[in-house]
Parts: sequence; structure tokens; C-alpha cells
Amino acid sequence: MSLSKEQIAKRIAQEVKDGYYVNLGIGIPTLVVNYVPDGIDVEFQSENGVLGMGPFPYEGEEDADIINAGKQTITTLPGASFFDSATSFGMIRGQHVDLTILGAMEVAENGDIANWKIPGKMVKGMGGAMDLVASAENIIVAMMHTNRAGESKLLKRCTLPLTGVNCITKVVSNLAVIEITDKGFKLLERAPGVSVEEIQKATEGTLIVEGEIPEMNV
Amino acid sequence: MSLSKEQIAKRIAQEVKDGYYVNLGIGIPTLVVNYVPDGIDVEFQSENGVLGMGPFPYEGEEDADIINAGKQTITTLPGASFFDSATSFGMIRGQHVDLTILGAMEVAENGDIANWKIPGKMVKGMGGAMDLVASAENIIVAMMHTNRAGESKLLKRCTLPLTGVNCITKVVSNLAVIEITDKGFKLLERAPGVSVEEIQKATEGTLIVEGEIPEMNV
Amino acid sequence: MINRTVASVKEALTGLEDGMTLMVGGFGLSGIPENSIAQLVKLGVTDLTCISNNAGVDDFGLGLLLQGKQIKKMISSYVGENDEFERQMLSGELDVELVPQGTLAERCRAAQAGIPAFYTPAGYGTEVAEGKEERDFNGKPHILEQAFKADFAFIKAWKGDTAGNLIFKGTARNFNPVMCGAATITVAEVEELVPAGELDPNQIHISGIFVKRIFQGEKYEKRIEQRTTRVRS
Amino acid sequence: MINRTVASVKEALTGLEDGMTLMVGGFGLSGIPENSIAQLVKLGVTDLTCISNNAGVDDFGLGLLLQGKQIKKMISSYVGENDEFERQMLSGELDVELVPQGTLAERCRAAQAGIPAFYTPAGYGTEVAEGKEERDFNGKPHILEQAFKADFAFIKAWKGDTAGNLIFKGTARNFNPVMCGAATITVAEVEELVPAGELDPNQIHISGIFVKRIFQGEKYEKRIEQRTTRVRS
Repeated sequence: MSLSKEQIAKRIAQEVKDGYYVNLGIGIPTLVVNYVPDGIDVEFQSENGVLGMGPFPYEGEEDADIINAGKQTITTLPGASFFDSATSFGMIRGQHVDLTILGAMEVAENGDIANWKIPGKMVKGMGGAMDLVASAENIIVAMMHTNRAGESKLLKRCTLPLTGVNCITKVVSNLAVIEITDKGFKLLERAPGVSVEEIQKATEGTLIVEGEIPEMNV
Repeated sequence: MSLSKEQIAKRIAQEVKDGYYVNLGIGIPTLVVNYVPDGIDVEFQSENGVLGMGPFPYEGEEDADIINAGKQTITTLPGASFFDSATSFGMIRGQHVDLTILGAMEVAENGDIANWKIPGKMVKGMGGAMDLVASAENIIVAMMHTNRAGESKLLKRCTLPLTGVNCITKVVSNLAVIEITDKGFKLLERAPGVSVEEIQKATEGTLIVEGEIPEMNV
Repeated sequence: MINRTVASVKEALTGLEDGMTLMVGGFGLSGIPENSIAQLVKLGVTDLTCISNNAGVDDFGLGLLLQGKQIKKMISSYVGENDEFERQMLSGELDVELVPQGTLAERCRAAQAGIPAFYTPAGYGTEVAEGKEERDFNGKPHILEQAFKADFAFIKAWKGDTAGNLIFKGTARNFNPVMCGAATITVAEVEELVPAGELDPNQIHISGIFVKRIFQGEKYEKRIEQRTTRVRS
Repeated sequence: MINRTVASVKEALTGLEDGMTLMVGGFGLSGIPENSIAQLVKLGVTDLTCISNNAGVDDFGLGLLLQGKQIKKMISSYVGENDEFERQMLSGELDVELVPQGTLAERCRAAQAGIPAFYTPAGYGTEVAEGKEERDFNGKPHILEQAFKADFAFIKAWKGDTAGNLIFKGTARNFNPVMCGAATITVAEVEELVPAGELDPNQIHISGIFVKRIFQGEKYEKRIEQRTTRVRS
């Protein structure tokens, strides 16, 4: 059975290790915060200038001066700090952030990603995504395996304008966990009840299947 | 009569205008602070990370954590701020400092300056001088007209390793006030009682003398 | 102490003309110079180029200038959440240059610090790299990016003093500090303006040397774009 | 909250080996990591390359490492005030690379911020420019400078918390913040270490993400290099 967005977030949370500074993109990645296991110390960075993000504020305690990159009102945890945008991207570009989790419209088997523009249709801008994908060493994409028209989003080559080249290390979709290797998409895990054939069918790029593929634990 | 160091500083203080942010080098330039006329609002920047430097502290109030670029204990005035070295040189390189006053071993008629190294003899380093002279638009050199051996320090070309090229706008020495123009050293003022001939003799570079040269008011 | 205060927002914008390039602080609607933007609307200046991370929403922030068609070109990293913007962009009325957010911040900071150009990996292999020099450092490709040039920078801070020193609050800091001193004239508006000497010199985020004019804003709406809360348990 | 504390200066220097490149904060003797330097002396590591604005004085600061001939190469902007340094340099025992102070700071900051290289006007036309690319921007010549690479950065701050956040005091700030996160391992020593949450998040100078290990220094001599005072009138 295809995973829900929450389950994708839950599976990605297993990739979060003790002591990680993590940048979460908008959408599914934001949900990861809810599934970080107990006993794991993690700090969330938001590129608009805060490290140590906490949960949403209680009603009535919202502060227009304390928001995340999704422009949502937030709180901070003990040990948090605020900083300017140049310093924030110094953290990102300087590889001080250990893990980046973001959404994508397309991912290619060589690690390219496209998630910022559909020519003539949608031009919202790249925000911090280009800095993130060009800098981070550990980037996980959270996305649906296919688009609304049922077409694969895991491609031989991206068709949309690129956000970054050769940068994605892992994809967690509603169907599978996939590692990006020199030879293509390597299938690591299946969503519970989803067959390798279904994943193969939904993947346009080269899918490498070696041995038994276990089911995800979500 | 040749000026004392204090008089050189006093003459240079006349170049300090209301609203200027000023960086003072070590030596004679440090003395300028004592002669800024009343009614002129000026802030002194020290490149080790303070703007709004005040006088030396009262005895017993020295703080090892509050010093100037000469490593002297100082105080700060209301409106002062502390910052890191990158920000400090951002102020300098970004031309936010209006006036730089520094010493020199040699100045050339094209505006070159040498003040950081005597090969095989003295190698203390350039400190912030190279950043200052490469960046500032308004640089006054405070120095003696000749060295201890009686040789001119205002040359056709510098003989010592350069600190910067084509950058000095004015020299105030113990003998004269000189502007650096495309054609060479232009004599603006004489020290009281010092003749144009004496200045000419002490100047190896091209000295431009046009009309009557007034005496300095010090 | 050098006094950087001006009496009003009107005086703060003296010299502002059609066709100028402006930097405008803020992220989304957080930390935007509300009073300066209102005055820009009032002045009716046109053909502006605005360097700002976002373009506001339809009826607030830079969206107000878009409504009046005062902006010729936007240089931003993210411009969603604004229908009028999208309409003007797709119709070709508005010129848009999209810049990666970190590059946007660093190009401001470079202008502030007198660094004319720097290399960054962001945007390599994408549209952003088109026409730019590419060079490998440490075996990794980078592109050359240049410092911005702007006539005015509009900054919003929390507290300021008469010497122009600024302290920002929370994530309303964002692009504001990096734009200070990055334009010919930096105008800072603050919620609270105090006499020089009242702020701790150790806790000043931006020194007055980077600020040409400072004034206390008349009022702040501080609109929240996405009000998210949790229930008290 | 990620805990960055280590129990002792000994633990803080784990992994430090002969031949490594170290960044050391401080300006003159102000804001130098006294406890880390003492431990370097104790460890007796040699063939070090030190990136530090100054080289201390004969019997304090990095001068202590020079005495023990632990330093192979100094990268600094100003190295006066140190006779042993001068002797070793002129005799050729010590390799010295002199770097303009602003370039030194910016090369640290570049390493921190993932900028591999940048252009600066400082040093153009001088020995410093030898072998470096020159390029004009805005009609003015500049040279290309590269980010430093270092194994350890030793930082001294005033206050710190267990998350690694730092606050500096006065001009003891200097190079310390720009070296944080500019080396593989950043070690910060502080006069006062407090639990995370005690420092105001708005007033933190350096976020803990730039600091790998933090400890409270056992004692600080804080020697004054030039004690200048005035008489109470």
C-alpha cells in the first residue's frame, strides 16, 4: 500500500541521527519533526535565520517576528539562536548542516533535481533550494513517486529546469526508499505491500534491484 | 621650524570633518584624537573591532578585553559598538570609513606607499595597512619628511616593498602639507619658518610649487 | 557621536528618484520596512528595481508597489504568494531575476563589505549559471557571482540609537543586516529609537557606520502570513 | 538540543596531531584561547601551521609554542613584539606568510561560509599579489584570495552554553567569531559555561552549529600588552 505523507515523513525520520543539524524544506519535510525518535538530539535550522526551532506557538502567543522559512509562526527551544541570512547560508554552504530534506518535482538517476520552475506555468523561485542542494552532502528527497497524471517523477533525466546537479543521495517516496548510486536508482526498501514490479513500473529511470528488497518499517 | 609630532597631529586634525568615521594608525596618527576641534562630531574606528573609541581608561579601570589596534587599553564613548574582524574590514573595504590616517616609511609621487617591511631587517607585517590603503578614498600620511639619516621619504618611486599603489591623497610631514596629484607632490603649506627651498631639498620626488605657499596654522 | 537621525520618513527618502535600485529587507512579511514602503507608495516613484528576497503579498509589503506598477524589475529568490506579481510577470510587464537565496544574501553582504565578486557552488549547472564564469575549487564546480549595486537600502530593525546602531528581533533580522551599507544610502526604521549610549555596545547587531539615516517608524502592522498554532494540552 | 560540551581541555584537543594546521583566535593577547594554548604546549605537538593574526609575545600566547619550536609556519598579519619569533624567522627556522589583516579575516570567514574564493583590492601591486590572479572590477584592480583550510580552530569566548552558542566581550571578539566553523574541528573555551536556554537567542554572536567542542577554561590570566591610562582630573 502506498504510504501517506505522514508515513513518508516517519520513514525519513529514521535517517535522522543523534547530533544532526537538519534543514527541512516546505511540505512533507516539515512533518519529519513529528517523528524524530526519543533520545535523539537534533536541532532544526530554518534558512530565514533560526537554529533550534520548536513547535508552533500556543494560540495567542504567535509572534510576527518569529517565523520559519514557510512563513509559519513558530517557537524556539532552549539553546536556540537567531542570525542573519548571510550567516544562515554560511551554515548551509559551509556544510555545517548535516542533513537536508526537501521536496522535488523530478529527480534523475544521476542525482539531478528539479523543484523550482515549470516554464510558462509556475515560477515561484528557488528560494534557498539551490544553495541547499549545491552545498549539502546528505540530501534526502521526500516526494510522491508519480505526479497527478501518473507519470514517474524518478527519471533518466530531468525535463524541468534544474535546481542542482548530481546532488541527491536518497529518495523516500510513497512507494520506496531509493539510494542514488553511480549506476542509477538503487531500490533499498518497498512500502508495505507494494511489489518491486509496481515500483519498477512507476520509475522511468534505471532501477537497480539486487536480492531481496525488504519492506519499510513505518 | 620643523613641526613636532604633536603639531603634525594638530595639523591633520584640521582635515577631520564633521560626521567622519576615521581610522587612525599607530604612532603620530593616534595623537590626532587630541586635536579634533570642538563642535565636530567624529567617530574613531579601530580595526580590531570597535567604533566609537574614547580616551584611555582611568588607572585601575583597564580592561584586557577592551583595546585598540595598538593593543593599548581604551574606553568607549556613548554610541560605540564592538564587532568581529571580518565586519571591521567590511567597514574598511566597503569604504564606510571616511578618512584613514597612517604612518609611512616612504611615499612616492604617484601615491604609492611603503610602510611594512625592510627586507632582511624589519618584518613586522602589514597588519591592516594594505586593506586600508587599497580601500580608502581619502588617505593622509603622517610622517617625518626625512629619515634618521637625513634622506628624503618623499620619493620619485618607493624603494621598499609596497603597501599599496596609487592610493595616498595627502602627506602631512614635519615640514609641509603636500597633496598628491597626477603630476607629483604639490606643496600646499609650509611649516612655520620653513622655506620652500628647505622643503625642496628634503623632497626627492617632483615637488610642484605654484604661487605663494602659506604657512600652516598649528 | 555622529547623529544619524532624521525627523521623518519623508526626510529619510530624500533623493529617491524614478529608476533607482532599492534593497528592501525582510523575509516574507517579517521584518519589512513598513513605513518606508508606505512612503514609496506615497511618493509614486516608478521604474524601480527592487532587490528583496520576496515580493510581499497582494495588499501588503512590496505588493503595494506592484499594485501601483512602480516596480520595473524584481530581484528575488522566491515570489510565490502574490497573484498580481504572477500576472505582471507572465504578461511581461514585470522583469524578474530569480537568485538563489544564499547567493542573494551573499551578494548583499559582498556589497556591504567591499568584496566585488565571489565564487559559490549554488546554481551551478542550472539556469542561474548561464553567462557566468565557472571554476572548480577543491574538485567542485562553482560560479562567479558579483556584489549588488543599489541606490537605497531600506532596513527594519527592532531597536536603534541616534548613532544609527541597530538591534534586530528574532527572525525579523533576516536580510536586514546584510543590506545595511550595501547601498549608497541606507535608511533604517526602528520600532524604538533611543539615545546613543543606551544600547550595550556588545549587543549591537549593526554598527551605525553602515546606516546613513535612522528614524522611528510611526506604526507597525506586522502582519502574519501563516498563522500556525497548537492547542494547549 | 545538541550537547557540545567536553569535560576538559584534554578531551577538547583529542585528535590533534603533529603537522596539523590550526586557527587561533585573538588580537595581540586579547581574546586568545589561553587554556587550549597551554594544552598544546603540554601535548608537545610539533610542525604546526598556525593561522593567527599575531604570534603572541615571548612568554605568552603563541609565543609559548614558538619557544618550544612547535610551530613550523605562521600565517599572520602582524608579528612584531616578539623577539624569539624574529630570531626564528630571520634564521629561517620558521616559515612566515604575511597576509593583510582584512584578507586574513575574510579568508577565515570564507572557510566558515563555504565561499572557496573571493576578490579583494587589498595587496594589489604588492608582494602579496605575487602568483595570484588579478582582475578589474568597477575599474579597480583586485586579487583573488582563497578560503583557508585548517584542522582545528581554537576560540576564546566570554560566555557560552552547552549547545555551543557563544557571546564575546568587547574587542576580545576580533578573529574569534570568523574562525568558528572555519576548521574541521572548532574548539571553544569560555570564561563561563551556562546551560542551554540561559543565553538570549537574539544576542548570541555565534551559533553552536559552528562549534564542535566547548569547555569552561580553568583560569584566565588575560595579560594586558600595553597598559595605557589617564590620570583622574
